[in-house]
Amino acid sequence: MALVLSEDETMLVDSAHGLLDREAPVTSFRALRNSGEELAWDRSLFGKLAENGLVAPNVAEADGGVGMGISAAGLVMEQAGHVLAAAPLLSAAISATLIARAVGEGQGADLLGSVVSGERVIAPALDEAARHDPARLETRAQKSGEGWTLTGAKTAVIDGYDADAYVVSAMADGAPALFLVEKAASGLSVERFAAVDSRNYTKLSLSGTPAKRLGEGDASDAITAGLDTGRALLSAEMLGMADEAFDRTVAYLKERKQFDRIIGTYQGLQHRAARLYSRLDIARGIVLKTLRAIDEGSADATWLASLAKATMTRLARDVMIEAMQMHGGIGVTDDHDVGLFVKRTQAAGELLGDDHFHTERLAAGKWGL
Amino acid sequence: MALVLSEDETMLVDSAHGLLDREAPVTSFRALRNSGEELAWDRSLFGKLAENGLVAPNVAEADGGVGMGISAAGLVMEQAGHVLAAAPLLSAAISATLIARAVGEGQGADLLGSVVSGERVIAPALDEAARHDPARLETRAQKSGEGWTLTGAKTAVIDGYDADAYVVSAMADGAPALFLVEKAASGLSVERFAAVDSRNYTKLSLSGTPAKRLGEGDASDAITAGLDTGRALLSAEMLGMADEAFDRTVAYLKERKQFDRIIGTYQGLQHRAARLYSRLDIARGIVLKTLRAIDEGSADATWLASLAKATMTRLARDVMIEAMQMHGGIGVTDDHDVGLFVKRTQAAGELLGDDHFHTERLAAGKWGL
Amino acid sequence: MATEAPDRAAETLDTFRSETRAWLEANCPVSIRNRPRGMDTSFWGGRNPVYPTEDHKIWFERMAERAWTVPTWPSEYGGGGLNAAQGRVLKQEMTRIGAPDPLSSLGIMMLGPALLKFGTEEQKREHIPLIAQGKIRWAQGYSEPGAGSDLASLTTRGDDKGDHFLVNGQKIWTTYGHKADMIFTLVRTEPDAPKHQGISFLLIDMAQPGVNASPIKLISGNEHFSQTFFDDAVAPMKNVVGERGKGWDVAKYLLTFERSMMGESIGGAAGKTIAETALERLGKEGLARDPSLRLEVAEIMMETWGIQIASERLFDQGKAGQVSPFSPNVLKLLGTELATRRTRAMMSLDGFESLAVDGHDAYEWLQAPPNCIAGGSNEVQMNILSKRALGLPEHK
Amino acid sequence: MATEAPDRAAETLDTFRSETRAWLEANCPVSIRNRPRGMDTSFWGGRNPVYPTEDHKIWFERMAERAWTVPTWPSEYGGGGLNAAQGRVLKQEMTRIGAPDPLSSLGIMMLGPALLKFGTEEQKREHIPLIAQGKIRWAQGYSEPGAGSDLASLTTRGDDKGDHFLVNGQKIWTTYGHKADMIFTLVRTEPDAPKHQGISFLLIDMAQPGVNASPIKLISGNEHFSQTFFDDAVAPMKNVVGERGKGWDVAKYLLTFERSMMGESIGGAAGKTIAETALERLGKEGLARDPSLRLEVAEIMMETWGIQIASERLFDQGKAGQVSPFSPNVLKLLGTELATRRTRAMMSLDGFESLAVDGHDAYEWLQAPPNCIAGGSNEVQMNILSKRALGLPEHK
Repeated sequence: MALVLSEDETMLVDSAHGLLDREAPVTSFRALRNSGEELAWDRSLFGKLAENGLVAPNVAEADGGVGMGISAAGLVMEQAGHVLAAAPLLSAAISATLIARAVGEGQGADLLGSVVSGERVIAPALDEAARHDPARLETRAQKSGEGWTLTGAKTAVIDGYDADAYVVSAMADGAPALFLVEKAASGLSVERFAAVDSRNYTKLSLSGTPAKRLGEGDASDAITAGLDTGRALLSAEMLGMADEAFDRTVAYLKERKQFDRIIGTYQGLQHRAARLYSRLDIARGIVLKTLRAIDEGSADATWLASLAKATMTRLARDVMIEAMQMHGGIGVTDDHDVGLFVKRTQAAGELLGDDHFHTERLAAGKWGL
Repeated sequence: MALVLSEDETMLVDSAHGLLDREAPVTSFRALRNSGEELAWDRSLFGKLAENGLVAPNVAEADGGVGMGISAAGLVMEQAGHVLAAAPLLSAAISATLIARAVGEGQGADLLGSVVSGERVIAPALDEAARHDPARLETRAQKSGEGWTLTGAKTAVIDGYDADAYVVSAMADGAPALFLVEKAASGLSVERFAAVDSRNYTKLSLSGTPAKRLGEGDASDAITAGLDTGRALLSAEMLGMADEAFDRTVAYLKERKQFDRIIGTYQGLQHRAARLYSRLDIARGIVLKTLRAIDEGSADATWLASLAKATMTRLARDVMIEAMQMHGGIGVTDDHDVGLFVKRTQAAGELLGDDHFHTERLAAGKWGL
Repeated sequence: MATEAPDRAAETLDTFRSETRAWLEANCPVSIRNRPRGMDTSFWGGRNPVYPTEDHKIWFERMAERAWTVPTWPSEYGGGGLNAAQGRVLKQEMTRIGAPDPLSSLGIMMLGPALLKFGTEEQKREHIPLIAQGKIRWAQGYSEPGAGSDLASLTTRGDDKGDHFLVNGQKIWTTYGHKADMIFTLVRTEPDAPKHQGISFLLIDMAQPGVNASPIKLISGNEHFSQTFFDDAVAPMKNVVGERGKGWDVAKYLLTFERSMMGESIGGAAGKTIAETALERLGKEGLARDPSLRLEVAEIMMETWGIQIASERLFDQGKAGQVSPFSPNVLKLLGTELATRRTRAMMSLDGFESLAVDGHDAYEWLQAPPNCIAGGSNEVQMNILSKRALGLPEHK
Repeated sequence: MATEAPDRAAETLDTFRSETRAWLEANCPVSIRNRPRGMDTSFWGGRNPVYPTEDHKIWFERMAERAWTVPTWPSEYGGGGLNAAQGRVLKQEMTRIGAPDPLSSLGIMMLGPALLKFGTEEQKREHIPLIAQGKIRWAQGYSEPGAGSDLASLTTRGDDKGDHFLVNGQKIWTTYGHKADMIFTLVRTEPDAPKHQGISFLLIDMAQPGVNASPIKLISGNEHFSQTFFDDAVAPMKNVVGERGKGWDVAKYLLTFERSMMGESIGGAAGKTIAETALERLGKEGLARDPSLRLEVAEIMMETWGIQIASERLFDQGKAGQVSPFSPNVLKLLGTELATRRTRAMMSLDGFESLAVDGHDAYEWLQAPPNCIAGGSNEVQMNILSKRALGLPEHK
């Protein structure tokens, strides 16, 4: 598919933008944060997003979804990034990919339908190391009568607090496999993790926890697909946040005066802004190309996910540093929105591998360096 | 010793500066280059430098030198960098360290006296790989009657064309050793290498070439000392070149007009210049600290040599890029001096390990990363 | 989601691809494939053509016969008449076998597009076929000594003599000035107009006593540029492209072209990638011992991929009529800087050997910085982006 | 080259070192050694002193008794009377055992040096002993809302009432404003003077109804800064430091101090190095699997070493009377940027765990960017360097 938006996609973006602007301005995220609400997302907002087909739009029609692909999910995430929308969109899209790939397209309608409708929040539990390291998989699955039990520990579980269920990776018969673990399962303990971005994270510990296996055989490809979905969507979210913070900064440069001059007239700042504009322009292409490649099942899709994640992690963090610097003192106060973008960007950069991780993944994996 | 110049050193710098300014302005290097002279250095200039005690001032008094240490040699190289002086100063200082360390201080007066007086050019032949790799030493020494013979190949030999002799590293009895090979030795072939910086380099090939062993036992420390001397002096030379190119660029910024303005009034350029000024200020401290540490025999000396070489390689190259960019079209023409600095900087950065090499040497060697 | 029509188009395109592949395979002499690009390996056309080798001549003549020197230009003016998709396929297939461009020419890269957009019917009929067939070698003359990137302050003037202009002045950085037959240039024809106006885009024959060009040697040793002196040179009135006094519009259009091209071609590095070169020269083991250089290679690969995607996106945006007017500036800025970084890393891969005065590494490395200055310096690009793309104000 | 005198000095210094080492070993409570620096682990003095722990109180009192809170200040004003070399030895020995500063204080870091240079004899005798003994906690008040780095445009005014000034206005970014007893501040006292003049450096007691301070919360959650309101606040005439209307000179002198300090302390990172931390957290094997992060650590180590050397050089230059006036600007610019880079890399080392809202990593990381703005933004530093160090002209 071409690296421009289709008409359907443009409509989707407009619809997401309109809804989020109305229902989830940054002030609402700030209020939620200040409230100390442990769930850290807004049930009413999530319901409206689901109603409008904006939750996991990558779920195929055969599975009860709108079938607009990861491209659509990415465009929604980008819009969510603009307003820091607090809703479990990322976990929904990743879990959807994991489930669909594990059980086969068209076979997961029950589960996936409940995700798309916003009925159930299913959180992906894949990571086990503080620094993202998908090769590390020490959670073990044991056959137990008809079903399975899991024992191990997971970290960095996105939207895991008060989730209805988890998609958990574990070693089964010597190969990676995926399992569904219900919230109420015995031997499951869920620890809330309070993060700088005021989102919902947990660590899980599983001890002989009953689980339902998703699909059969080696689930490595499904796991990679899930990770790539997450990486692409986090990149899209960071693009949205970087665009927003950059636009606000440019607006501030046009109004703020120092030394009797509008600071936007200083060429030192102008050129730095021009460089960020340029990098954002290139990054926009990379993110869209990644979404397209995943939808097309291109062999490069997994590498593009790394290119996008590495590029956006570095760029979005650089944009935030400049946003703080160009806003001057006000930009580093808690009352100003820039800090909220700074913190979420740091977390999004860290999840599922940062710039360092993905640079090495490309160097060794794609280029054989 | 303190990180400021002593009175003696200030006098030395003034003397070197005066002599070089008078006898070796950049125009004389340009003329030499244009002449196509294969020796690529100026015998008369070298004689005057020797007369003034500026050739290998690191040679101890006991060995017939002025005994002012590597600090003095570095300060002379820095001045030489300012004018791109074409004289075999670097090879003299490196060879002097190799010889003195191999035979022991006070034991090498014959040889070292002839280096200091400018009577003999003795070129160090240590490298064997295109990319600097001191661990690679495949040249073999064999006992042959009273003496030794060498077989192997050397590259990147500084000032090796028409040199009177070479200090050559080779494996002897399973350990690195140093040897003196005379120009006229049988089985020695010397191939001139025409480089972008229009200096004197060769490759050597040795085939049963008679050689005199310098000192006894494992010469690894002497070789490292020789390399560190070279690295410190190349850093000092690059500092001189970077300072010179930067000062010329700042002067140009003050005179050149574009769009009806002196281009030095553009804050975009001002801030870039301020950054280079700052990095140069830090680098000046690093280079001096390195020279001091070598003279004091500090355990950190060898690591500081890497810090200096890595820092100056990257900085000097960045300065040259900016010098070209800020000079605009004129700066990339062959008629303008900037190009001469650009080319010598590239070569000096490459010799004895570039920024990449030395960053890794520090990471693994000093910090155990 | 696919509909019938695109399917058929795709089928036709597949046919075109297989036919083209076969034709190229049969007609592009093996001796000229996969050779490093450079002045000495290109054919530049002109009144006194010089072919690097006999096989270059054969290749040029076969391609020129199909007008595949300018494959997507309209056939009514002697172009190849291919559509954009076909043009892309042809280019891909040429890249696949390492076939060189049959004709390198500023006429193709710059003047042709300007004439197709701004030229009169007469101008198109006169000049475009000659460009396509490589009969005239064109030079570009914009800059003047002292003016640098500040094109609006140029002083070369053309006095109106009724049926012709009498041109006097001096140009610098004239691309290929001393090797060209004709020059397209900016000349001040309306002396009373404000500074940014009053400039015309004028075509001047260089084979006349009033025009003299001498080469400028760059640090790389190359002499692609020259100084060109006009001393009562004559150019017929009909040789103004676009409106009189509005040469600026034509030049800006061309600069846009030039910038995208510089960014894409330089940043997007055709041929062997630096990762392949690194593995070839140092091997995986050598790179493992040099993690900093290895990482530099990886980062350059990443940035290069980004520029390539940008170029693909630009193409798609073009088809959809959604091109950002600032893409050329972005590509010029980041592409030329990336080339500087890449050529420097290529030097590192070769170590001491890279310093060889006549080596390919050193030549490419010394060619990169001039591209950050030419075509509107990168500072000019950043000014355009900050003022026009971002709307940041000017200090009064 | 060594002469007799330095030898004897060196010997004395060695004695001083061994005595100091023994005394510190005996007197610095073990419980407070090697703890991360931060607001809650420092004693700040003041009229209502709060000691983090009982051991901090013991430590402070023992050090204060020797006046080693201010070891190199003149003993006639209650300082420790050590020479520079001894002061350095004391600092090194404290660092060796991880002893904290006994007293953290803007009085020590900033006001004291200003009084010693610009103060009257009476001012020195009045204020310096109180600073040394931690009796008064000082705040710094320069910036005003809307003025940012542009200090010359400040509007807080002090009206001359004969024996005192009546102060009205508002300050922002007042360091520790809401916790301090007194404030040193810049106030416009000569309303008719030009903008850069007419400002006095004034000491104001905060324990009066006319002064009110409220904290500002930063993104890191810290509240080191406040807004301070002056509403008919009173300051006696004798509280002007330096000449009336020339407060700018005093402030500039202090900014220089502050900048070196920010650059050195932040850039030169005391305590455990990032390389040590990286090895501790990821191990050599973990780092080998993450070459890009490993290299980032190495490069930060290199830059940190450079800043440390610069700081050592500044000390030597100081002794030789050869200090560059621009070193503080260089150290501020590069040191604070390096801290931003380092704290970001520290986050990466800890991965997901670094995101903990109350973690040390996140706190340090969010504290770094404000330092690139405070003390004269880094843009101001670059302006100073380009205009004053390089003499680049201003656009008229």
